[in-house]
Amino acid sequence: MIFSVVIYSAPYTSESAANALRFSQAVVDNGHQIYRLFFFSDGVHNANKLAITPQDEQNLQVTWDSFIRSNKLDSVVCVSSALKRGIIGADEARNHDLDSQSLQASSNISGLGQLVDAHMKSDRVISFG
Amino acid sequence: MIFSVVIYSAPYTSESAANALRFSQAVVDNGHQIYRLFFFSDGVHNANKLAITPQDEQNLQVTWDSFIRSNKLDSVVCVSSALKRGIIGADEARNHDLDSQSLQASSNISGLGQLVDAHMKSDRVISFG
Amino acid sequence: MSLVLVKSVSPTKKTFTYLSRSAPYGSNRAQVCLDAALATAVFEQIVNYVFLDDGVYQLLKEQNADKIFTKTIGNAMETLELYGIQNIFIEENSLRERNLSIDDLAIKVKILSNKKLAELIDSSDSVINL
Amino acid sequence: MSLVLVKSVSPTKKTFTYLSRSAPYGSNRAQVCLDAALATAVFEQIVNYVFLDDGVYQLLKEQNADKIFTKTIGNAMETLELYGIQNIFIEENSLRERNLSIDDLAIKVKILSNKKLAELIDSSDSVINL
Amino acid sequence: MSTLHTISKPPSSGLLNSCLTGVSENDALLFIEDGVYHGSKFSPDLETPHYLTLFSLEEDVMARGLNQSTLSNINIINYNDFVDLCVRYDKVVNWF
Amino acid sequence: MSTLHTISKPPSSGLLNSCLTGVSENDALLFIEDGVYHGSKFSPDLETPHYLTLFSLEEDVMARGLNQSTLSNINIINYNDFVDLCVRYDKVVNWF
Repeated sequence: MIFSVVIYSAPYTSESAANALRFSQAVVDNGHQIYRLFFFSDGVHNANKLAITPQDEQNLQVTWDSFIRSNKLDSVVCVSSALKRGIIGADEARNHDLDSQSLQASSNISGLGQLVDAHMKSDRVISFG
Repeated sequence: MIFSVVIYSAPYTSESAANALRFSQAVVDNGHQIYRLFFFSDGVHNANKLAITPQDEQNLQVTWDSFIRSNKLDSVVCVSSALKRGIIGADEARNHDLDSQSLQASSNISGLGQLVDAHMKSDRVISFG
Repeated sequence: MSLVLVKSVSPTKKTFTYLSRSAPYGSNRAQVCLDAALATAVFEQIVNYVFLDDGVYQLLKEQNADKIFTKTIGNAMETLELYGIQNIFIEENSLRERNLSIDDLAIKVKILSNKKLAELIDSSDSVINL
Repeated sequence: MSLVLVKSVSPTKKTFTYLSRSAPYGSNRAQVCLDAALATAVFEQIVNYVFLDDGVYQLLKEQNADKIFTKTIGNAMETLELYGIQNIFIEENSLRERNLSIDDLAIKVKILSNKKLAELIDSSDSVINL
Repeated sequence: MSTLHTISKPPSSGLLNSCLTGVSENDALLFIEDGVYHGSKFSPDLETPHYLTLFSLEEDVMARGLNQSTLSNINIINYNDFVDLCVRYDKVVNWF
Repeated sequence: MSTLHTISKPPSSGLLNSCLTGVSENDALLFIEDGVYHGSKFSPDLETPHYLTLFSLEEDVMARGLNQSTLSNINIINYNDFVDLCVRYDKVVNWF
C-alpha cells in the first residue's frame, strides 16, 4: 500500500516529529511504500542539516536524513514554510547572496501542490503535529 | 526599571514570538532598560539569520536583529536548545567542520545560567510562549 | 437547509474535507489550513471546509490584524469562494457554545449538525484536521 | 502537614517557584522546566517546585522512555533532590482529579492546597510557569 | 467507509470530545503521545460510543508508566500494528 | 506582594482555571493573544473573583474582531499600558 506522511512539528519540542519518523520506519519495515514525506509549518525544522546533538542523544534531523537516503524517499519541505524559517537550500542561498545554507540535501523545497498531489496519489496520508 | 524577556516560541507558528518583540519594543520606548533577551526551546529559531520572507510580510528574525543592534541589547540563545535545532554560530561551525552557520551575530550562545542570572538581576522577567 | 454531501465523481477527483479547529492569530493553524485548502482547490479537487471548535472564531466580523503584522483571516475567508470552494460549513454546537449567530459572521456558511459532520468525514477521501 | 513557605533570606538570594503543568514526553515543557530549576539550584537560589494540572503525570512510577529515545522524566525527578531542591509540591486538586494517590508517585512530594499555592506564588520573587 | 482516528493530546485538552463529534459506526480510535492517558485509571472515565474499538500505542504507554492493568478496555498495540490499522481502515484522521 | 498574570490561550484551553488556583487578592489578569476571547460575549461567562482587575490587549482584541461593546468588565489596554502594569505589579506570571 502507498503511504504519505505529513510532519507539522519541530523536532525535540513535540514528540510528534520523532513519532512520525518511527511510524514511517514501520511503514517501510512492513513492506509498504512511502510516496512522499511532506514537512509543513514548523515541521521544516526537521530538515535542518546543521543540528549538533550530545553523543548520548538522538539527532533527529540526521536520523531523518539517513532514513530518507537509505530508502530513496521523495522528501519535500514546503517552500513558504521553509524560507521564512531560515531553512535554505543551495539555490536560495545563491539567489539571495547568503553565505550559508541549512537544508539537508536529501529534501527538496517545493510548493503545497506536492501535499495535494501526495493526497491524490497515496492510499493513506498520515499527519503528525 | 530593569526588564528581561524570555522567548519560548518559534517565529510565525505562534503569535507569541512577535508579541514578545512588540512588548520588548514598548519596554524600551517607555524608557526602561532591557537587561537580557533569552531565547529558549523553540524560541532559538528567532535568531536564525537565514530567513527569507516575501516583501509584503514581516521578517521577524531580521526585526529582532535590528531591535537588538539598535538598542545594543544582550541577547542570548540557550546552548542546549540551539545546537540540536541547528542554530549554529561561527565557533560551533568551525569546531564541527560545518560549511554553514545560522546564528545571527547579534545573539550569543550561552547556558541556562544566563536565564537564572537574568531573573536575579532584573526587576521584572516576562516570558512569552 | 438541505445538505449535499459531495463524494468523488470521477476517478481523478478526490473529496478533501478540511476541519479548521483553531482560533486565528494565536497560532498559524488557521492560516495553514486555509493555504492547504486553496492549493487543493487549484488542483480542481472537491473541497469541503468546516469550521469547528475555536475555528469558528475565524469567521467573526470586523477582524483587523494590521497591528499584529499578520494577514487578516476574516478577509482571507472570502478567498475560499474565489477559489471555487462552495461547501463551507460551520459546526452547530461550536457556534452555539460561543453564543454566535449567523449575523456575527463575516461570510455566509452552512450550518452543519453533529451527525452531518460525521457523515461528511465518513464520505471523504482525505480529511485534513488543524 | 505543616508547610514552610520559604522566602528570600538574604539580598543575594531570590525565591524561584517553578510550576510544572505539562504531561511528560508529548512536549518538551516538563524537561525544559526541570532544566531551568536545576540551573537555578546551581546558582544557590531558593527553589520551590510545584506539579500542577497534567504536570502531576510526570510523577507516575515505572516510566520508561527508552523506546521513544528520550530521557525518562520519572527518573530525572530524583535529580531535584540531588540538586538540593527540597520544596517539591504537588497540587491537591490536580492529584485528586486524576485519581492519583501518593503511592502512585515515583518520589516523595508534599501536598499543596489551592490556597497554599496562591500564597507560594505571592511570596516568590520569580515564577516560571510551563 | 471506515476511519481510524488518532488522538495525541491528553484528556484535559478536550480533544477527544472534538473527535467524537466526527466518528461513525465503523471507526476506531488510536491514542498516541499524550493521548495515551485516555482510558487510564488516572483520567476521567471514557465516554465513547460502544461501537468504537480503542487502541493505545505501546511505546507511549510504557514511557508514561502506564500498562494494561491501568488501561482497561484499551488494546495496546505497537508501531507495526499501527501500520496494519492504517491499512485495515479506509482512511486515517489525525487529531492533534 | 501583587502579581500580574498574563493568559494567552482561549477559554477552551482551561488555562484560566489553572491560573485562578494561583491568584491572590492584589493580583490582576491580562488577557493576550488568543486569551482575549475571555470575557467576550462569544465565550462562557467569566467566573473570576471580584477582587481581580481584568485587562485585555488592544492589538489582540482588534485583530480578532472584538471591541469594548463585546467585552464587558474588561479594560482594554495597549502595549505601553502593558509595560506600565508590569511596573505597577510586583511581578509578572505568564500562563501559556
